[in-house]
Amino acid sequence: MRTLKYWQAINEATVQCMEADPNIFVAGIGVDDFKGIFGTTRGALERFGRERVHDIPNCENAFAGVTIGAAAMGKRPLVVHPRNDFMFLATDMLFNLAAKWRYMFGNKGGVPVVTRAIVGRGWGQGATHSQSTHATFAHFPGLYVATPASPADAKGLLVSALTGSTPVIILENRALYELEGEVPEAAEPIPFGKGRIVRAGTDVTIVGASLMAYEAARAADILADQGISAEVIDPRSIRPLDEEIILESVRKTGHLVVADTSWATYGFSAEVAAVVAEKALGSLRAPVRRVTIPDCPAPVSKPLEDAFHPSPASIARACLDVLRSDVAIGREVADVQAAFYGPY
Amino acid sequence: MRTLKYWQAINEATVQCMEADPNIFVAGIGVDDFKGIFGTTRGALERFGRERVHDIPNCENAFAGVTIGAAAMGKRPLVVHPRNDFMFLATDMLFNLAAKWRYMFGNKGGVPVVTRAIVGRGWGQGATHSQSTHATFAHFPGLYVATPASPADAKGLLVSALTGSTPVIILENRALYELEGEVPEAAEPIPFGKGRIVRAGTDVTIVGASLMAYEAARAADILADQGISAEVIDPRSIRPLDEEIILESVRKTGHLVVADTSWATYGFSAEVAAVVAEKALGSLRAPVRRVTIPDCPAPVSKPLEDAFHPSPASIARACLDVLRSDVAIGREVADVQAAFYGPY
Amino acid sequence: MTTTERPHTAIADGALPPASAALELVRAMMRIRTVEETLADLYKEQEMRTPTHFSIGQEAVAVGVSGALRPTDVAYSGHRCHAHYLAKGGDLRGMVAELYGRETGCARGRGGSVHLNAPEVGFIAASAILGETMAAAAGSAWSFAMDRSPRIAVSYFGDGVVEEGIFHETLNFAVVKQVPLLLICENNLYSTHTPLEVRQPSGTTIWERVRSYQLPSVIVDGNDVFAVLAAAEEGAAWCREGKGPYFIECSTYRWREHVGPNWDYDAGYRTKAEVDSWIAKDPVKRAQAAVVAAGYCGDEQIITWSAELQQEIAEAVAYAKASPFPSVETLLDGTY
Amino acid sequence: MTTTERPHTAIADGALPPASAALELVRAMMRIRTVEETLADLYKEQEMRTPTHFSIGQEAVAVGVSGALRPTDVAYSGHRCHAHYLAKGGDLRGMVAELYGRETGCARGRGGSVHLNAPEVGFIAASAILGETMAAAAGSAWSFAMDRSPRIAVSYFGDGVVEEGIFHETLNFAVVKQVPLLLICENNLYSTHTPLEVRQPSGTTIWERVRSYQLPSVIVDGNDVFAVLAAAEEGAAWCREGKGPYFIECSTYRWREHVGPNWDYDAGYRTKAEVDSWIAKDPVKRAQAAVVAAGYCGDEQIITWSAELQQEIAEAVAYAKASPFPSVETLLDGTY
Ligand SMILES: Cc1ncc(C[n+]2csc(CCOP(=O)(O)OP(=O)(O)O)c2C)c(N)n1
Ligand SMILES: Cc1ncc(C[n+]2csc(CCOP(=O)(O)OP(=O)(O)O)c2C)c(N)n1
Ligand SMILES: [Mg+2]
Ligand SMILES: [Mg+2]
Repeated sequence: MRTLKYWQAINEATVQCMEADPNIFVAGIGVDDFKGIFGTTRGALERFGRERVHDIPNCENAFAGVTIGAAAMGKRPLVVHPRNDFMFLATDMLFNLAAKWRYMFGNKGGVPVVTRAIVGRGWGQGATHSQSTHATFAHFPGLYVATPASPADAKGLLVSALTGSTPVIILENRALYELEGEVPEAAEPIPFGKGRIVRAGTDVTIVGASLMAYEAARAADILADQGISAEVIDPRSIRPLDEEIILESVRKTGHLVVADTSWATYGFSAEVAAVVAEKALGSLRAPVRRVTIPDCPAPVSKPLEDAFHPSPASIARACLDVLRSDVAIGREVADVQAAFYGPY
Repeated sequence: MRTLKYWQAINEATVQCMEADPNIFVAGIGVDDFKGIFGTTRGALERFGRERVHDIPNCENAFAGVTIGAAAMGKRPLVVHPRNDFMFLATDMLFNLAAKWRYMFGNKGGVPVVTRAIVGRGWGQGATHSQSTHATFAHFPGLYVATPASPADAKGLLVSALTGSTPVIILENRALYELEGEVPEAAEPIPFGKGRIVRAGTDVTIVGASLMAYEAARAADILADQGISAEVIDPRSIRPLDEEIILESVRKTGHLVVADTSWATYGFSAEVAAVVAEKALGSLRAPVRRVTIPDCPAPVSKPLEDAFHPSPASIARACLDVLRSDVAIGREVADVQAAFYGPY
Repeated sequence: MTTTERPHTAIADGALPPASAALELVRAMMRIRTVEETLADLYKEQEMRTPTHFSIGQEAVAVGVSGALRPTDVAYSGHRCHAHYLAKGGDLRGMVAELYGRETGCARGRGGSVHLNAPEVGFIAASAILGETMAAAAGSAWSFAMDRSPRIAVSYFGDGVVEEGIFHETLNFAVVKQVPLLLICENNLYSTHTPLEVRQPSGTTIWERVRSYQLPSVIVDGNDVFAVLAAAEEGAAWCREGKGPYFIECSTYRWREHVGPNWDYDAGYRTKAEVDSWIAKDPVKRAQAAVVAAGYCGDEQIITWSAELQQEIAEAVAYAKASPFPSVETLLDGTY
Repeated sequence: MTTTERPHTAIADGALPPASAALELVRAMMRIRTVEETLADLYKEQEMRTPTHFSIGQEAVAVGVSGALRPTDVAYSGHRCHAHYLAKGGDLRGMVAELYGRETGCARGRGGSVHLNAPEVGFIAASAILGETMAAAAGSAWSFAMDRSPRIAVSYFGDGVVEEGIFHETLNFAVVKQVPLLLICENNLYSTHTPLEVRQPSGTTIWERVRSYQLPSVIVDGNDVFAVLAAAEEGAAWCREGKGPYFIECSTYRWREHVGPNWDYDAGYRTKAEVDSWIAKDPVKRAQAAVVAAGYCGDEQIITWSAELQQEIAEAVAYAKASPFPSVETLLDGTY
């Protein structure tokens, strides 16, 4: 199969979906400029022009509402935020209106607004530009939250979002944008709520969404050097969450490490741990371990930033801990962002 | 000790703190009207007048910023939201500015803005007026989130908030407002991060914040009738969370039920389960159980609303399940809101 | 684009529409008044368990605006939405059943008084968070513009929404994108219990300030249904011609308490004299008097309607009370 | 309260302040220019790992406004904050060290270029989310009003912030509460790469629209430091007298790319002719020429300053590079 980069997969899915459905339009700050949101909206602009790719004023709150009202008329808006941190300004619309629309108006129809938002990573983007808001959004029934970790998933989940009937938030980690992988040519949907086994293993289960699925796979490489077989699970969407794939893995390995790009407390890692404590407790042969960013805002300074983010090494170390193994990890692996210097 | 109602305790704490610190002021939509936020701001208005009790225009986002800027000058704003759902409009200010201020500006000082917000409950307040946003706020380091469940805690936690150096969000469940209890006369702070044992027990631990601490105690009553001894833990603040008091209880009882006013997924109940799965796994003699609102927005219709909220009976049933007990619960207990008909 | 100015239009001006249209407006207002007064009385039985914001005293706005709309046009409202829902053609029984929390309610008992909707007649949504639906209405209008359709979207909101950021963002967006959005501000002088003067800059008015966004903005006597209709027709035509949004401020007044069925003469935030002065400007009575004076009908017609409407609401209440509550098994239905 | 109008003021008007004041302004602008051009050059070494928005071309605004401020006044800014920080008296070494991510940075390497602060000289905070600090500045101003203090708060923001809801909410609040807030809009015609015309209503300008909020609102040539100073002095006096907020729109232009150290002539969102026309209006050169023409100093003074400033920035860079990085043990410090 031919390969694409993560951003190219998004670009391609957007164009293909827009070809198939004239109701889809792309909108957001700067979607039509020469950078084209790191290339992801460039194809749509070239193919469909500004009739269907709309730059907008700076108005996150109203614009979320605007897309809801357009969706209520049958349009299929695809909103893009260059940083997901800006979406806090739109939480009222997403939580109080989009998520609740179908239910509180009597199940007559939904407003399937699709919002893509990029999680900043690298080059000291700092406290207000590198949060991962996935758990915050995923707490609310009525929304779906997808966290594609591969080019194929970036395409397939976007296709599902643009053809489904539910508001979806797709969070894309900036650090994944240059990742290359096999991507089907056709616009095939990947369903929400269906995780994937990134790498099969038998000793310990590592669950990681978005960038952490990638870093967990690199951790599994390190562990393999030491003869330890880690199974890496990428849930692909965190709402709905594929509990079964996680539980099945834990039932097999008896050990669970959850890696996450956001804080532990009340985050994604808490939910995964809770699901296992509820539904596979008897299989756990050791306490669960969470590997996440620590309880502070994202710092800018490079040494602090490096220490702040979970790395393949810190995930691998957590696995060794959980396995009560006294092997040391054999090698450090460069930070995913080591060579990154923009555009940010 | 003399007793006060929950709202009276808040009222009293506000006046006493304002007497002690001239920098404190109260502000929010309608804080100075004849209803005085269910009486909680009335004392301050009577005592200090509109010089220190400020009605404001409808502008949740800007006003959160306004209080941050006032706090940066040494003021101690106490903001009140009649419904915590309106705070989604202020999440940018709270997450991106208040919570991060001290850290991202180099640890030179914080902005100890205190926000009181009421969680709607009863009389069909519906999807947009009865959410419990505690976990959403508690995910962010830099904030404290308190969830007082008794008149004494409502007073003591507010005193801590108004004398501390950290932005605090205090969520008050409307259903607790008429609750009466002993309250010390003096303005004694109750520290954040220190839970309380609402009721000691040996068979099963029930953790519940805010209204669920109260409902859990009523569940414990039901269980006691059947000879089952439940220990009820109220964390009082959910950030910082008193993990130790929970762990100690679970180490003793070996069984955990978490009750919550918000959704299970990525909520408070997930974090409590995760903490136990990480730190007291070996003590768990049965899977953890979460008793929460189900995965839908809050409905209005009475029978649906009754089914929607966790009740003493549903908590008690979960405990029996966890204990693999086949006793049936002996009696139903009226919904906390049975007699409620406003003001809402 | 120019901004136009419209003085308060009094019925004394005699600018009545033709008889059939005028009579229809009067009856529509009477219907809303009858419905709400009946519901306010019944509310005390405590069977409508949903916080309810009555529109009593403000009926002319909804009825006048709806007179200028087509069935294919859409409307959005906020917490005080009964009149807007009914005037746009929302089913009365569905509304009453909604307040009674029944499965037959327009939102199947899930939404309550503040979340009425009737998409089948273009009343798309009402929502209880200030200003939300203003943006949604702009989005619907934008979709019409994209489709080069002659449909327009109406947004009803109160003077309290004017302070919210969304008001500004929506106006700016609507003007920049030139969407067919008819903005109807019901200025009843209060946001909950706070008067306008302490919430917005003095020395100017809402409609005047709005003109700075470069769209036509006018003020009408919101207790004069014929004046509202005339303004709305002008505004709707403007929007339909693709000239962009149009703003109408309607001066009116809420008679009852902010939320709930009661009078609140003694609450202290407004004087009895003020309330009474607005009751003296009762939009329903004024319109009735005008059509009678114009010879469009006699008093007996008013009395007949009154009886018919009492009957209609009584039947709707009976229907609602006889309707089943939603079954608990369906609790989750409609989340996705 | 009245609104006042101020035409673009040209240096040709000869309205120079006295020599010492004028010279100070020129030197302050030269300092900021020298600092930023040096940092832009060094940025390519990739040691400043923080997205950086240079103010090159916009120095007259910060310097002119700061000329009207007292040390006890406070200022807030957004992502493009270097000039505001330096003009208010923020420590140069602290700023450079911050960009280099060092413990000696003004935010101890935690904040980066967009979160500069120097509370010791009244530069309270800059923040990267559009409009946030506008509201915070209003809050500081409100606290001064509560204390009946003569201090004032300044909010710097770009034309892009004008579209955000917070702009509206803050203006409304500031006027209603009559707080001493000096609002400085740096209109550089673009928000990222989007020109003003497609983001805000045409047929009017920002300062004109703002007048609808009932506060004085004026426009000045933001590339004329003396004009900015004069306007800011008027505005500051207004605020200090307790008359409420005051708004100044400053027309200016960003020379380099939106974020980063490069020129972006070929990006396509603006023409080379446009950029060059603004470079021809270089605020630094214009002010230099004016003071020389006025006989306040000779060219050699400019050359001497230039050398001094090169020296100062070189030392600050050396200081920053020699400073330690924060130790990883302190990663959590300052969260609470
Ligand atoms: C964002 C938000 N803030 C506050 C409220 C509480 N609230 C409900 S109705 C209301 C008054 C609104 O006044 P106005 O818009 O003039 O409508 P009116 O009630 O006068 O019809 C307020 C403040 C809310 N629902 N949403
Ligand atoms: C709420 C929010 N939305 C979007 C952005 C992304 N953003 C950063 S700078 C910028 C342009 C702002 O333009 P302007 O205010 O005119 O300032 P300038 O860069 O021109 O100085 C944008 C859109 C942001 N930081 N915050
Ligand atoms: Mg009103
Ligand atoms: Mg700009």
